[in-house]
This record gives sequence, C-alpha cells and structure tokens, in this order.
Amino acid sequence: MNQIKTLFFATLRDRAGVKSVELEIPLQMNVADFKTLLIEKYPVLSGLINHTLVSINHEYVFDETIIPERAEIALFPPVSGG
Amino acid sequence: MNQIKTLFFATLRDRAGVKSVELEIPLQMNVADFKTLLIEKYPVLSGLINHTLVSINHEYVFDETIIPERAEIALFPPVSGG
Amino acid sequence: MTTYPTIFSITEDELDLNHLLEQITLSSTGASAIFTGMVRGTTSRDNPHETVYLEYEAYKPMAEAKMKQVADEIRERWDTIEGIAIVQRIGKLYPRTPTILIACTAAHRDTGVFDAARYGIDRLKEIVPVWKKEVGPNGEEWVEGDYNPQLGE
Amino acid sequence: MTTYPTIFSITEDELDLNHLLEQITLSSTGASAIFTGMVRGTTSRDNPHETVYLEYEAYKPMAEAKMKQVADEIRERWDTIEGIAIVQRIGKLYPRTPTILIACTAAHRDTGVFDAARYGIDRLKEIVPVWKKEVGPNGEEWVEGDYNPQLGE
Repeated sequence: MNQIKTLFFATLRDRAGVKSVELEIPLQMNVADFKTLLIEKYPVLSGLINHTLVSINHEYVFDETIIPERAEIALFPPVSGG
Repeated sequence: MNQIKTLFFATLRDRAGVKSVELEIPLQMNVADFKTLLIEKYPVLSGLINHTLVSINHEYVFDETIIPERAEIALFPPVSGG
Repeated sequence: MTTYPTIFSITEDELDLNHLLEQITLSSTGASAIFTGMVRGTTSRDNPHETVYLEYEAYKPMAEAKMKQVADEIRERWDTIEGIAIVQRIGKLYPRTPTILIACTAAHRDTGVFDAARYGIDRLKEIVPVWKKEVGPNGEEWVEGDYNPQLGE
Repeated sequence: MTTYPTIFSITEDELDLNHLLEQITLSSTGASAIFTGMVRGTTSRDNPHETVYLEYEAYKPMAEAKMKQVADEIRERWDTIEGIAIVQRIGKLYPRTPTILIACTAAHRDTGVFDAARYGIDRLKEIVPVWKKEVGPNGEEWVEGDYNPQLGE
C-alpha cells in the first residue's frame, strides 16, 4: 500500500470539513481512481470534484497520472489569488 | 518696449554664465528675432541656438510666436529628465 | 558574472514597495515596472457589489514554487530582465490594501519590462495556488478562478 | 461623483512608493501599474560608460505644468484610469536611486493601466523640462534629449 497525505483548500476544505488527511491507497493508483475513492469517503465533494485541481508534490497533475509513493496530494478549486 | 524675463537652463546656462536676465525688447517681437537679439548679447550661444527649445509662460513656442508683454521666456536644450 | 535577484514570497505582512524595489535594483538597472493588485471595496463591472474584506489563503510551498516558475518563464521570454520580485499577501485584507505585487527591473524601459510585469501578473493569477473568500454585507463566498492548468504547468 | 486624484511634483526628497500609491488608491481601485527610473551606475548599451552620479535640474513651474498635461493626456486616452501620480526627483543622485515615478490606478488590470503608465513615462521624457548632468570618472557632461516638442505641446 501507498501512504499518502491529502490536503484540502478553500471550498473543498470547507465542504469536506477537513484540512488534511493521511490515507493508505493502492500502489500505482491513478488520479482518476483516487478521486473516486475520495468521493466514497467524502460524498459531499461529489458535486465539486469535476471543478477541482489536483497537485502532487507541488505540481499540477491529471486523471491519468500515477500517484507516487508518499505523495503529498492537494485538492483545490481554480486559483483566485491576486 | 516690452519688459521680459529670460531664464537659461542646463547647457545654455553654463555656456552663457547666467541663470536669468531681465530685458527690454520691442513690442510684437517674434521668437526668431528674439533669438537673433540674444545671440548678439551672448555670442557664445550661437552654436547652440538651433538646438534650443523656447518656452513662454511655461508653454513651448516657435519662431513665429509673438512675445507677449511681461513674458517669462525660458531657453533650454531638449529635455533629458527621467 | 552578475546574478540577478529573484524574490518570491507569501506573507501576512504589509507590502513594502520601497524595500522590494531596492532589493531588485542593480547598478546596471535603469527602469522598473511594478504591478500591484488591491482589494476593491466597490466593484462596478460584471457583478456589481460591495466588499467588506477578503480572506486570502495559500498552499504556501506550492505557491512559492509556482511563483518561482513564473519568474523563470519571464526570464525565458525577456532576457533583458534583471530583478524580479513577486509577493502575495494573505490573511484578512480590507479595501484599498495592496495584496499582490510583481516588479521587474531592466537596464532600459524599452526592452520589455512592462510586458514582463503584465505577463507575470496574468500567469500568477492562473497558476499560483491562492484563494480568497469574499465577505460582503450579505454574507461570504469563495471567489472562483476560471483557469485550468495544463500538463507541465 | 468621485474626483480622481492627480499628484505631480518635482522634489529633492526620496521617492516613497508606498505613500504615493496609497494616495491614488480609491475604494474602487483594484490595480496599479507603476514605472520608476533609476540612475544607472553602469551603462552597456549604445555608448558604454560608468556614472558616478547625475545632477538633475528642473524648470520647476513649467515642469509641474507639463506633468499635469501628461496626466490630462492619459485621462483623455484611458477613461478607466482612476489615480495618477507623477514625481521627478532632482538634485545630486547616485546609482540605484529611483529618480522618476509614474503610477496609474484603475479598477481592473485589463483596461489599459499598463499602457497608460508606459505612455506617461514616454511623454514625460519628451516634454517635461528636466535635465541631467552626468558626472563620470573622466569628467562631466550634460545629457541631451532628442525630442522637439511641436506646436501645442
């Protein structure tokens, strides 16, 4: 299994009610499957997940990206800084 | 006669050795004739005069402009601020 | 060989333009273009509304990495740029407060320093993970961006 | 009705960017573009040379009138501009010192605020009666501009 850390920001943190969580996921899981897993765990995120950006270790990633071991994954809406 | 004040800046001041001078000039004199008069008074300016900007009462003027009464005339090289 | 200063940070402190500019000014520098964004109290365009304050949050280590990336992108596009400073202020910020700054310096003003700053602020707003919750007279809501980064961004 | 602030001055004092920006930021302001020019110690382009210091002088009342004119020209061209600050520092100024500033503010960054600042600095360098004498390791000379104002400028 792969021990990862997941961070939630902005809308996603407010909705899930959690800032960060440590999870065990299968090795070689891709981001699309990870999103499915997350929605099972946090059904309240289901309406947001298609509008969510995902980063791994501070780089943007996409559905087909394989999650490396001990990754720091972050989930957040399109950015609105400035 | 028209009593005017003439100011010299930058290269022109250094060359003429004067910052400002009060002069009496004929009424209705234009700028071209005034330049001629100035070169008679300050021959050292003759090499610079074609490269000199002239203002009257804080506005740029040209050879054909008639000098109004009690004008403040300034002579200076193309500006180089910034 | 001169090394060119690149400053980037996420901070809760007031932006000090004088100090930031001083840090990116070299002996060869003759020009700077600086952009700042401020909290608007009154917005007229699109959806007119009043803002009491904005609450900014950042994913700090990734935000600083993306700021560095924006600086690198600027240097790839304009090799005339000398110093670059990028600062995002976070926390609870009231109208009229500067919240973001990007400053670029160069020897001369006609070699892209304005374009570089403009490019920089556009990119910062696309890829730097910072968000703001807007608090108005009638409640609060997260402001949503609309850019989806592509692979490699 | 809002009146938009326009600040212009010739000064011997240090430029304070924070204070100038604060003075032209309204509750409706969301963006500023600021240009500063600095004294270069080392110039590589055209005629490479070293500068020990520059000595600036101005025809002050006309310079302030022409700064106001530049601000008016900006407002004619970009009706989105809210505040404008223009300051020229004069006196004996050493490398790395900011000597001129033009700042424009607007509600949003995409309505000409960068172009307005760019236009402003180009015009200031054409029509504002300020000159500088350059003092280098081998003596001093007046820097010459090359723009000839036309009737009505």
